Amino acid sequence: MFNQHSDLPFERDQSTRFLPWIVALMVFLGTLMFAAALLVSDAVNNWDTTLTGRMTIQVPEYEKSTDDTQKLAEALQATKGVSSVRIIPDAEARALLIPWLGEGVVGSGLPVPSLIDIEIVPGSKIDPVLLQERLAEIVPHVAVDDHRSWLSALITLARSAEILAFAILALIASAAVLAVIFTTRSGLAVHASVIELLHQMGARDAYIASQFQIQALMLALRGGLVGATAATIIMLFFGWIGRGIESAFLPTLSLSLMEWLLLLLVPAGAIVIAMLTARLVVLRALERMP
Amino acid sequence: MFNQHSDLPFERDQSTRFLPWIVALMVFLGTLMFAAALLVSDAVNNWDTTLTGRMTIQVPEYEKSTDDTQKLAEALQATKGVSSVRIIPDAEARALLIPWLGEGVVGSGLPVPSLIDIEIVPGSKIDPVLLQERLAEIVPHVAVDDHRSWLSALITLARSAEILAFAILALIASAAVLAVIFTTRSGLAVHASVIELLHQMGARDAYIASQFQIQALMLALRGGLVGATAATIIMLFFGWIGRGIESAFLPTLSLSLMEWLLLLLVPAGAIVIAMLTARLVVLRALERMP
Amino acid sequence: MLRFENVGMRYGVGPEVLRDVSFALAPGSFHFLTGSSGAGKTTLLKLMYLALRPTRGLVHVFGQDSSMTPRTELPDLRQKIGVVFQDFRLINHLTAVENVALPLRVGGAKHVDVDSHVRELLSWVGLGERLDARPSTLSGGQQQRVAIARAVINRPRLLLADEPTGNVDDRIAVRLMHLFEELNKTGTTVVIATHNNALVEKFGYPILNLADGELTIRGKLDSKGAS
Amino acid sequence: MLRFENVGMRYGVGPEVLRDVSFALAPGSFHFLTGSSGAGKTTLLKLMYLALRPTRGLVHVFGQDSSMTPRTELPDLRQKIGVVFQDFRLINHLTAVENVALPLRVGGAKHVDVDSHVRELLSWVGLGERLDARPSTLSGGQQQRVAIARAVINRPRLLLADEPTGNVDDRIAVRLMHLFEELNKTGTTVVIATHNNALVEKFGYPILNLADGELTIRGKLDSKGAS
Ligand SMILES: Nc1ncnc2c1ncn2[C@@H]1O[C@H](COP(=O)(O)OP(=O)(O)OP(=O)(O)O)[C@@H](O)[C@H]1O
Ligand SMILES: Nc1ncnc2c1ncn2[C@@H]1O[C@H](COP(=O)(O)OP(=O)(O)OP(=O)(O)O)[C@@H](O)[C@H]1O
Ligand SMILES: [Mg+2]
Ligand SMILES: [Mg+2]
Repeated sequence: MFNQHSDLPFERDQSTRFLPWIVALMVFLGTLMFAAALLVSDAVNNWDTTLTGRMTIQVPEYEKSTDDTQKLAEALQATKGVSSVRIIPDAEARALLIPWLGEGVVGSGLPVPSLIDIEIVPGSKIDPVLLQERLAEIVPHVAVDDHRSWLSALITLARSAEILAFAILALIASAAVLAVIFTTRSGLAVHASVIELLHQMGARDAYIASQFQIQALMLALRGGLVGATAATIIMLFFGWIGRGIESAFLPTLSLSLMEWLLLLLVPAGAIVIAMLTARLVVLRALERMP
Repeated sequence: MFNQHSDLPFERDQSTRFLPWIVALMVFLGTLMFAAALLVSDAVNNWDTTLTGRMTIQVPEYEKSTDDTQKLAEALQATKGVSSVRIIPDAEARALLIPWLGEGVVGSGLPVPSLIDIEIVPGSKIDPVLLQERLAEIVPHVAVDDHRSWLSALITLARSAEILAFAILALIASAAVLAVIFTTRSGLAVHASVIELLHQMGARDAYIASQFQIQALMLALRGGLVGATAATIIMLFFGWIGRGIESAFLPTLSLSLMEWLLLLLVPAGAIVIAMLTARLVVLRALERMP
Repeated sequence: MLRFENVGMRYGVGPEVLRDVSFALAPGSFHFLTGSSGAGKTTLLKLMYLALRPTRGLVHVFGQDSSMTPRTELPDLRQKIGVVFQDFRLINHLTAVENVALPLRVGGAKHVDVDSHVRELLSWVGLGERLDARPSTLSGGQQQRVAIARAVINRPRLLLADEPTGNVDDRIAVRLMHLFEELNKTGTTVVIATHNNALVEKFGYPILNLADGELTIRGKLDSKGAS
Repeated sequence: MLRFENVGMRYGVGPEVLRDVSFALAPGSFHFLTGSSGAGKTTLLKLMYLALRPTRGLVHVFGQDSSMTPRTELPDLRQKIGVVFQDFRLINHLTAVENVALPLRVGGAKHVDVDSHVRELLSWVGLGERLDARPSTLSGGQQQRVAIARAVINRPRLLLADEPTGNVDDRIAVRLMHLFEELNKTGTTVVIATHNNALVEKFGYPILNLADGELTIRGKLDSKGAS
């Protein structure tokens, strides 16, 4: 059968050397950005839901008594909007401090305050100041911490980083589109006379366009594979390095299977974009010929 | 005077539409990556030097006494390799805990351990275990914390992020170089006949090359400006958002003047690379002609 | 076969290159197209091979009004037209053989059938030694002969040749004319634009002459040559 | 002016296109270069205008051995050679006027001097109406005339024209020949490769003939024409 590729000798066109590399780079950067955005998004969502739905009531060590703690817990249980109340055992409270004070200090009997965690019914709001005033009737120096004060700035920052990552992702995508458009166009410029000739010989538009399209597909496929592989290696490497720290306060550094699949959208998208752009650019050029 | 540009009508070449955009994108991404790398590097260096050159000696609250603390400080002062000793006032120790326990708890009189910070002469090593054994003779439950245990993983992660940022930077740089090489070459392919003609007419290599070079310079300049401006806007925006969190445990999110100047290397480098590549590619093509 | 009715043609806002051109060519006829440089010969041929649409008037090719024919049917018409372009338009990346085979491939022919046929034709026009050369390594006249071979390889029903002998000597020119005549004998309508008066006189086919945008048809000049 | 000594030329590993070509052209002489298609006319001209180096033998241009001349001095030699390429080689993005002005600009001329001179020459070759047209919108013969105007605009000391009348009719061909003669009278050495026997006979200048890679010089044929 007639080999479609032989009419248009792309392989001698400079642009074909470049397209795989630009696609590879775009896919590489795009995948990493997307992964970063997903990780940050995961973390922020996590903080957001665990922290906005939660408050901690603290009784300073010098006022601490099992009775008072019990009373506080009952009062909280009766509060509208509170879904669950949990008194945190001292051991657990201590464990929270280990990273900050060192095991030596904490382990050797550092007194810790009484802590009560409450979970709030999703959607309902509890004003921490009002709550604290009410609880102070039971224990004068009780403190209500909604964790928001110092985390909200962090969340804002992370949300911005997430937006930035997605914006850069969009930029990279448009650069990839641009690169493909350009490469195809410059291929067209070099081959304009060939295209015109084939058109004159009675070749149908689809026949000519498909040659460019298949070519773009092959080039983008090569580039996409390289880029995606490189990105995967980097991500696995990073996951491996970050493993040791996962348990601390940093967001977990691993992606779900669903997210790995989502990441595949980046190379797939690049390849589809390359193919469609090539087709459209050629068809549009052909449509201008009578 | 004769206008050099009019011989080679670049403005009708597809590749000239693309080069500014690819340079802009590369400069944008490159600058952000470089900035991120600098920030992470700053933070890691900060942790690294402040933490590796520092240890904290802690005396649990129930063993705390001004005398003992004083004795410990003296013993530390006498230890080889310790450059300075500072007893941390209780107020300061409390302040350290605020982000973790909430202002309410800490402010209302949470007892804190005695803390003594020591700085270590750069280059010398002190084994925290041996030190602790020695100090335990003065205060039985003293604890020596070299801060390393839980931070080292974080530092490794940050260092890797730094390396990744620089690697991506290098990738972007090579992509920019590739883009310029490609664009110039495809310009050459389109204009090969023109170049050959000018050569035949007796135009000197430098004359022909300078036309491409100036063209590449102008295009890259345009792209570099756009990219650098976009990156600056994003960075300022981010700095502004991150302002609220700067004081917490996250690295400072601001660059020094020196670092801002360093960032200028990205667009400047892109422009110089564009110019030189254009010149070299054209000259090499010309050298093949007799 | 070919019919022009009051055809006018101008490029953009320029002057009319062709004015009120009307004529009809019978199937199987053979015509020369003459006129001084810039008279509009190439323009007239472009209208015939459907690369241009007339600004006014009607162009009928194979009995179909070219401006009324839907775009999807034009490829079929074009496949039946062989064109020798004034500037050859060979594909530089393909060999001579591949260039000549192109119309067959566009028409959907299989590889095996094509090759020997193409080589034979190229040998016939004197390029047997340079079958696999790229056009850029061929001499001017050799390129022109490749272009001619490509135009006739699929035995088109209409052959339009624009100055097909401008770069070859008289001996080869006559040989190429014989090729066209051969094709003409099998029913192909042939129109050859040329400045070569010697050739026009020698072969003595009827002449379409362009001057000041108007077309006049003259019968055979005193024919000295074959046909 | 121009001297070849035992020049041999082959492309790559192909056969020798030129074999043992030796001749010398006096300054101010006028020669035709003939030979059938593929005989090596363009190759010989390329050696003359320094676009090729001979595979063996010596090529002297303006008294300098071309293969011994340092690369930095070649541009100066080239600026003194006007070439009409067989395929025109006009720059498509420039207008006719800009194309013709190119050699002057490469030579460092100022803008104002250039323009009126260029327009005058183009009008003389019959392109007064299409001065600012791009080559792609010119007819074949018009392009050829732009190429000729470009080759002569800076009054080169050596003019090499490859088939300069292949796309124009006889009337214009004669006019162009007069242009070359005009230049020749001011001392320019002229070599014109052509297939147009009528022209060669009409003008009757001595002939360099290529056949089978060998060059023979014949004196004037029976000159019927001017000079
Ligand atoms: N694309 C175009 N745009 C504008 N004008 C054009 C275009 N093509 C041709 N012309 C003009 O139309 C006129 C006729 O051109 P055409 O090419 O048909 O002449 P021709 O008879 O083929 O001449 P030649 O023998 O020199 O090839 C010329 O004056 C030419 O400059
Ligand atoms: N770049 C090249 N590589 C290989 N062979 C070549 C090259 N250029 C020319 N030839 C071959 O050298 C021979 C002479 O070519 P040349 O162009 O000099 O012929 P010519 O006399 O100008 O012919 P024409 O009248 O057809 O233009 C031809 O057989 C041609 O195929
Ligand atoms: Mg024409
Ligand atoms: Mg030739």
